[in-house]
Amino acid sequence: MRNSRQWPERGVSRIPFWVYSDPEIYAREQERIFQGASWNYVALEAEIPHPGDYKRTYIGDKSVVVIRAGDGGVTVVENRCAHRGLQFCQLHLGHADEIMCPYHQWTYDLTGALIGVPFRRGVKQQGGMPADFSLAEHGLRRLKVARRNGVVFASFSDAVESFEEYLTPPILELFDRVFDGRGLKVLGYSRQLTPGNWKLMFENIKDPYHASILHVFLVSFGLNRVDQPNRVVIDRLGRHASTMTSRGEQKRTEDNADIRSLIEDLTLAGPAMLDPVREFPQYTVCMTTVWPNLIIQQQSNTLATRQIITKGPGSFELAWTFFGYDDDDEAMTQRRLRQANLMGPSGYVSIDDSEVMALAQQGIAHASEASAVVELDGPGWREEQAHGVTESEIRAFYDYYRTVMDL
Amino acid sequence: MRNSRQWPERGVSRIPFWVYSDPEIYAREQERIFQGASWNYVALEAEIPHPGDYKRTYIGDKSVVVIRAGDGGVTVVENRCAHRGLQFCQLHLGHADEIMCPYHQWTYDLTGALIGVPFRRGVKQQGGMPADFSLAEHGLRRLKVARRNGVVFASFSDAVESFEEYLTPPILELFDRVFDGRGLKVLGYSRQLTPGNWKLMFENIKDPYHASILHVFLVSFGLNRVDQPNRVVIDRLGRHASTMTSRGEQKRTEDNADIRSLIEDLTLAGPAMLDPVREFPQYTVCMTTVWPNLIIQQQSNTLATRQIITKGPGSFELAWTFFGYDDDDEAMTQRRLRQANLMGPSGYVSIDDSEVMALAQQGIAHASEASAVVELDGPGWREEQAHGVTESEIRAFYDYYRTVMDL
Amino acid sequence: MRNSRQWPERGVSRIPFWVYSDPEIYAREQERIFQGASWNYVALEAEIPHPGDYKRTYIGDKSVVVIRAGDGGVTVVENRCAHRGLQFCQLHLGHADEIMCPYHQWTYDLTGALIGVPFRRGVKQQGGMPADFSLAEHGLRRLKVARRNGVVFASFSDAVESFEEYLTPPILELFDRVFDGRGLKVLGYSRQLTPGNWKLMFENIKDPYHASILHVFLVSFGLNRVDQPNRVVIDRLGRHASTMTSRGEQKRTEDNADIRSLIEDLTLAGPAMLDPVREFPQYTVCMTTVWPNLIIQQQSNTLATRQIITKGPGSFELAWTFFGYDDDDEAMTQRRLRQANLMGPSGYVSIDDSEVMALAQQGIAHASEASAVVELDGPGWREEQAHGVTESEIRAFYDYYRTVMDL
Amino acid sequence: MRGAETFRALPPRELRLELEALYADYTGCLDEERFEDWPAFFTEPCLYKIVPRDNFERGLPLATWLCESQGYLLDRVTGIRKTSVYAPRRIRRIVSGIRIIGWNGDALETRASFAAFETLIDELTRVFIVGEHRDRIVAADGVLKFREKVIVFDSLLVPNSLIYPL
Amino acid sequence: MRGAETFRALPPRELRLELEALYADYTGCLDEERFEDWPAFFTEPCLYKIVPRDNFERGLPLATWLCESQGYLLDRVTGIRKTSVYAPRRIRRIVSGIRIIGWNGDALETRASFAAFETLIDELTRVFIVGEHRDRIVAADGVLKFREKVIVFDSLLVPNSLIYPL
Amino acid sequence: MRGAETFRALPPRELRLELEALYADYTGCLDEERFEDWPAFFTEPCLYKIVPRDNFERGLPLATWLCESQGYLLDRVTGIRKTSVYAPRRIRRIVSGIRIIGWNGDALETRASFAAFETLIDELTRVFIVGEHRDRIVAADGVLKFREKVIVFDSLLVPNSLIYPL
Ligand code: FES
Ligand code: FES
Ligand code: FES
Ligand SMILES: [Fe+3]
Ligand SMILES: [Fe+3]
Ligand SMILES: [Fe+3]
Repeated sequence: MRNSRQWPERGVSRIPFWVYSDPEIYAREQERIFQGASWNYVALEAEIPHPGDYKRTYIGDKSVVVIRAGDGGVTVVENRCAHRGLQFCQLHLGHADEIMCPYHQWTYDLTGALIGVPFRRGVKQQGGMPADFSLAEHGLRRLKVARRNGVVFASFSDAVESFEEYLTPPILELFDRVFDGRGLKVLGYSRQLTPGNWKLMFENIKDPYHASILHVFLVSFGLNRVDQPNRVVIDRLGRHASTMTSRGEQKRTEDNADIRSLIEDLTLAGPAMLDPVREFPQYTVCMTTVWPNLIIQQQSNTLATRQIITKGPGSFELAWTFFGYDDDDEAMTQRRLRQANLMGPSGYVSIDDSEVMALAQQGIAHASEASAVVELDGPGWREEQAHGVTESEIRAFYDYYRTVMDL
Repeated sequence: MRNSRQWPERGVSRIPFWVYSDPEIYAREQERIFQGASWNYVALEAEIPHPGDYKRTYIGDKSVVVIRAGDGGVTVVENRCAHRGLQFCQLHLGHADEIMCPYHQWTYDLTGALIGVPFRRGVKQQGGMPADFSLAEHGLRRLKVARRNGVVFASFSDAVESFEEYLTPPILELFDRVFDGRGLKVLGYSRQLTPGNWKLMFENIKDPYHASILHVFLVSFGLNRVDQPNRVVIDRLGRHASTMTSRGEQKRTEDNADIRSLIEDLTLAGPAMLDPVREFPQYTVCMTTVWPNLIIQQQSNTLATRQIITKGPGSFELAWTFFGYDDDDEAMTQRRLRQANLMGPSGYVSIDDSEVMALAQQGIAHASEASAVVELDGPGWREEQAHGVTESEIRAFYDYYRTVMDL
Repeated sequence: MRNSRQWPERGVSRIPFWVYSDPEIYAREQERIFQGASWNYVALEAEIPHPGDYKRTYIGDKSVVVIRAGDGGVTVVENRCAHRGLQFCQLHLGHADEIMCPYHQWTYDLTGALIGVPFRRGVKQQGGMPADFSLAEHGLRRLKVARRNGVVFASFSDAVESFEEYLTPPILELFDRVFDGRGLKVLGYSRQLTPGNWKLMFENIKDPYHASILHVFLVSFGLNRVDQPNRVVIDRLGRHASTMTSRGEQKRTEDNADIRSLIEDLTLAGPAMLDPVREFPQYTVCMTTVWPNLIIQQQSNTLATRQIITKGPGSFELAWTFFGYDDDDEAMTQRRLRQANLMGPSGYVSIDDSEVMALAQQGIAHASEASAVVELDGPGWREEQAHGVTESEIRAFYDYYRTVMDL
Repeated sequence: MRGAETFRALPPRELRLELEALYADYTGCLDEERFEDWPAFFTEPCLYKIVPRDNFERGLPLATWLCESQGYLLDRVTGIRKTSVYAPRRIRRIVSGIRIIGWNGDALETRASFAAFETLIDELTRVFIVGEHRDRIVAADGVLKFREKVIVFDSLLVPNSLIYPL
Repeated sequence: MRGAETFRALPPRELRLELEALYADYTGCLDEERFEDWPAFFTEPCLYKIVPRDNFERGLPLATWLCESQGYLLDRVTGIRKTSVYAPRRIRRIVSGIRIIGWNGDALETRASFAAFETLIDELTRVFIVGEHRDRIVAADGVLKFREKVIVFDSLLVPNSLIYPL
Repeated sequence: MRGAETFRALPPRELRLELEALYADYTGCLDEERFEDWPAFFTEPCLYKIVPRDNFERGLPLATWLCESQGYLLDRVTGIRKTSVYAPRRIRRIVSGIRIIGWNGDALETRASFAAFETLIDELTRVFIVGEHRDRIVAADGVLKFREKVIVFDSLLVPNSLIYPL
């Protein structure tokens, strides 16, 4: 990495723009973060209910396959044949009784163990694998797996602590708020390729400040505004966080006077689209970020996991899995589907976010000499806060980032 | 940069092909040339007549915004919000009373000074910016500006000399030949993305030799030919230059015997397209290059600024702004518009140039071991020359280039 | 190159995945392999029968032009003007009496010698080339050429041995099996851009193991199967090789029990497509690989040269030239054209190969830490083998590769 | 053409011409960014959906874009014009292969393939998304309208945002 | 429409409508991957060829894809469904500019331009290949069928594999 | 069809068919590089312009390509065939959504969307430019001709050169 890479003096209230564009920083992130001692979101168990069901996804740059094993357990393997490296799985979702690589049909069981090598003993006493070739040494690369209430995480590192310790009690509690053990029902998928660095996505979600200002839609309908009850929780290391708010009224007050974007007379011609029912205690919105690749979205009744998939320094993919609960009635499912209009590539709310992230990357891509100014409610950060006029989640994120990245 | 980067022994009568393709050379060019002590063309004042009018453009890789300030002055700022780096401006031309970044609505006045930060004092005594946060320290990055006869230049460096000194008297005189103080009228824009290194564009214009040979159209109609009166002027440092010629006849002579491309019986079925009137003294064509990003085109009655925008080592954008004068009559405007058929992506003349530049890049991209041979009328160069059978402008350009780039 | 580049301990029975994706490895391959002491396939003489006929092609990254000279000889030059580097030739196949670069019309004869420079002596005693400028020093870069039985090879290195020594007797014999001195008739071209490293193409052809397993079509119709007579020949250095097989029956036997993909009742509704006649001695299929860019295909009656053109670490182009013999009758030509359905971008056989190579690149691109396991019939390799249950050709290839690349 | 009867009664070739005019007017309206005129191409109530082919084929109900009435359509226009923050863009729509599937009560089922191209500031034009219109068309107030338009696109992945209707 | 006579007798405008329906049904069948229905668009015998423009213009006989009968077409469907190994993909076909060249015996010569788009898993859609259909159409069993379809594509280079018919 | 009256008198559906034939013949002529036949699609005098949408919408008069008569068109053909130096290329034109805007005197105003694709040697095909035809069509010598064709393209940026007509 260029020796010039010195983090600015003012610490995490500055973010040097080279962290968003330097290919060597990106390579180090893959090694230390995504292939490091982290728990990466990979699937909902509901996506692979039966033995042999599998899902193809990514952890950072690496494609992995999540498989429901015969014993009901879950296997996660790197999507790369142990023979000559083929990415054997090419379906988002599928079913197979065993894993067979197309090139030479090496075959693996549902735990990734190599069980078959054609002509291993040769043909007519000729060729074949050496006598000392042991199937056991040539299985697929298998990841460590953690499951909690129907959500599956995986890690390339054996050193990683248990998922519960990893999350820490305050975040775990908010995780369980949505994933409360009830069966989940997948409603569908949505995916976007955003021309921005992956960290911009976290900064965006860890930024309650912007919500009140950028999202005309949210602020006008009082879905999310700083002048409403807010709560911010951060784990002790700063890597995870959660932002909660409660819906307020569509009203101009002295406290939201700064919000130019509030349109008091904005109305919906199709109100059915936005007609939430109270479903979770206290807060109507709860956005939780789990290091290094997950956002848990609970905005009124629309629920989704948002998985961040890095695609080089300059872009990332956001993979949305919208879900409900097995015990949802038809009306609730309808509600979730209608409110989904707020989210995804065409979301009334998330359009703004995807667009500003693209603009951010354009602004910083050619400005390695400059830095972001992250001083709101700074310079430090606290694990618990009662308001959203803060950038402390972002500072916390970079505190941890710098440790892991040794920057 | 690869240590292997040694300029060939024969000096500027050789150009090593790695200057056109090495990403590290390109990075150094951005730093030392475009962000260095140079005056970069950014706009015509006529594009932003009224206070609040702005234009988005580029200096090298960096997007900048040219703004007509309230006092009639011109501000040039980097197109990057001081908060978290958003490229806030997304319109080629527009109008605004102040500059507001969409993400968190930090607001700047027309001089780039930060004037507003929402919730700076927090909400309900909570959050907000630290007490020591000073608006004054967080304005947009502002560039040094020079204006002459309606043309706007900007510099990232405060060390740069005055525009007049920069240009030097001989070039300044030719600059004033077209920009004589009369009001300018913008006729329209044209832009091309050429798959070649930006320096190839300068070499092309600084090469009177090619004009007589490549452009069947020019030579056949005697618009530009070496056997016609030619004049070449170079500033003392070699970075700027100007080539002038006078229209000749469509006739095969002993002097142009070498020009295979001359078609004596070529005629126009639509002659109105090419029916120039004498407008400027002495020479009918005058092409002036101003380091590091401008070509001033006066070909008969078609006038344009051609701005060079680098897009990586392997391509550049050529942004044409065609203009006339406020006092042009309808007939003259028609003439300029018709003669514009010679220029731009579909220009009878410039097609040849864009195409050969693309071919040049293809030839040199994979030949770092080889060099261009620039010996015509060499090996040296003079500030004043009376003929066009020369590559001296190119040698002069690289003399200066080597100094700035320390190569 | 990253110091981390250490070939794995187990030698060529492992291939580290960074050889397929590291740009510095790729750059070194260009230098040492394609521009090194190797014979690169460039054309069939039948493509340029008459003096002045030329063909544009590539050796690695470099575009070259193959020209039939006046004396019937063949010239190969780099496609780059000696003046300022233009890639002057832009046609796959063409004819010209001399080579003229469009930019300044420097002119070369059919041997690449510079014969004309416009205005070399200036105009009206002004300008022009310096007195000491010698045409002889500024010809096109000319490559060493070898021809055998109508096939043309070229080398950037003068150190390379004769083509016959280069090929070695066993491979030469198989080369002559198809190129037996009869006149060749070009039937047509086919080209694919495969998103994989160029070496994957050689591994695929040098892998008789896969043929029996991957290609349902081949194995079912017994066109190529390990339980059939197989012969593998490798030159003493390991860089070239040849695989031969004979057609067998469409029958499930104990020996092919491992082949899941064999469909016993597979039939052709259009049998005419696959109705070969015995044309060559002993083996019905013979695939020969000539280092570093050629595959000679003889599959039943469909004959082709497959030229490998590198396009960066992550992709290569496969340029197919299908041919027959001057003395083919109409029926034989028909047969060759029909059997061509097996090959190319839509080939019943080669589709499988292009697809698995793409999958391989996807699997290995982000796995520099891992290696391919190449142990079948290993760990060594022999110059002569009587079966196809082996990966020895691949090991041989990398033995030589490591020497040349100093890895 | 007049009302439902006339519509129902049209011979196939006439029908095809009506459809070609309808699709041309529809895409023309959008290519020229006359979004305010867009809802009028639909009946009330109506169904307008944009769905990735993956969800569609798996029978997953989630849509990228869901409108169930004129009101929903209007709100989208408000979003485009007033509430959403986005960089300027131009979308060009090419439609081809209009197929008449058959009658379903008073509604004509049709399908057509499309390709949409996106142009962002300072960029070259690029392929945006491609896919299929799956429509139900009825005659109302003497013109043809979409009672249902389900746009199924081939790539699950969207190039950042899908802001303008297709 | 009925048999050959009727076909031959159709006034140009009617003819154009028949052709538009035919091409729409043809590309619709392929876009929706109903490959089993594809051979029925051709007569027996028939000629179906995909050829790079370079070979076509040089008069070189090699085709990228050559089918000379219904049998050949069926074998291709078998290849797609049973024997070929390939990554999942989606091809979307846009056809435009259908031209009537003239009659050649009982066959109508037509041409049309096309653009095909490819979508691979986890990728954005990209241009696949573009080119021209050069067809001979006859009326058989009361419908129009291709006696000959030669697809000439502009780029010699193919993005890896061309697996589905165009 | 005959002269101006007949043209004026055509019922919309017939009209659409005439237009589809006209646009198909026009793009076919260009796709097949029969540039010499191109001027005959225009009246004398005529206006043929290619304009970036930015200039068009801002009312800036500059065109990328401006022809005001048959002579201008012929000169462009001469440029392509004789005077211009350029690398070989192939342009494929897709036109869709032909709209009848209305009559303006004896001229019919029409619009259509287009996408053009470029193929350079040794390259894959790529999107070239997309945009809209804005035309005025009259009947002359028993055929339809363009009195005016203004091609407005979406991207200000052109991929290097625009050499062949659109
Ligand atoms: S690469 Fe998977 S079996 Fe050979
Ligand atoms: S980034 Fe501009 S206001 Fe925050
Ligand atoms: S570059 Fe070839 S003649 Fe000048
Ligand atoms: Fe947001
Ligand atoms: Fe020029
Ligand atoms: Fe194979």
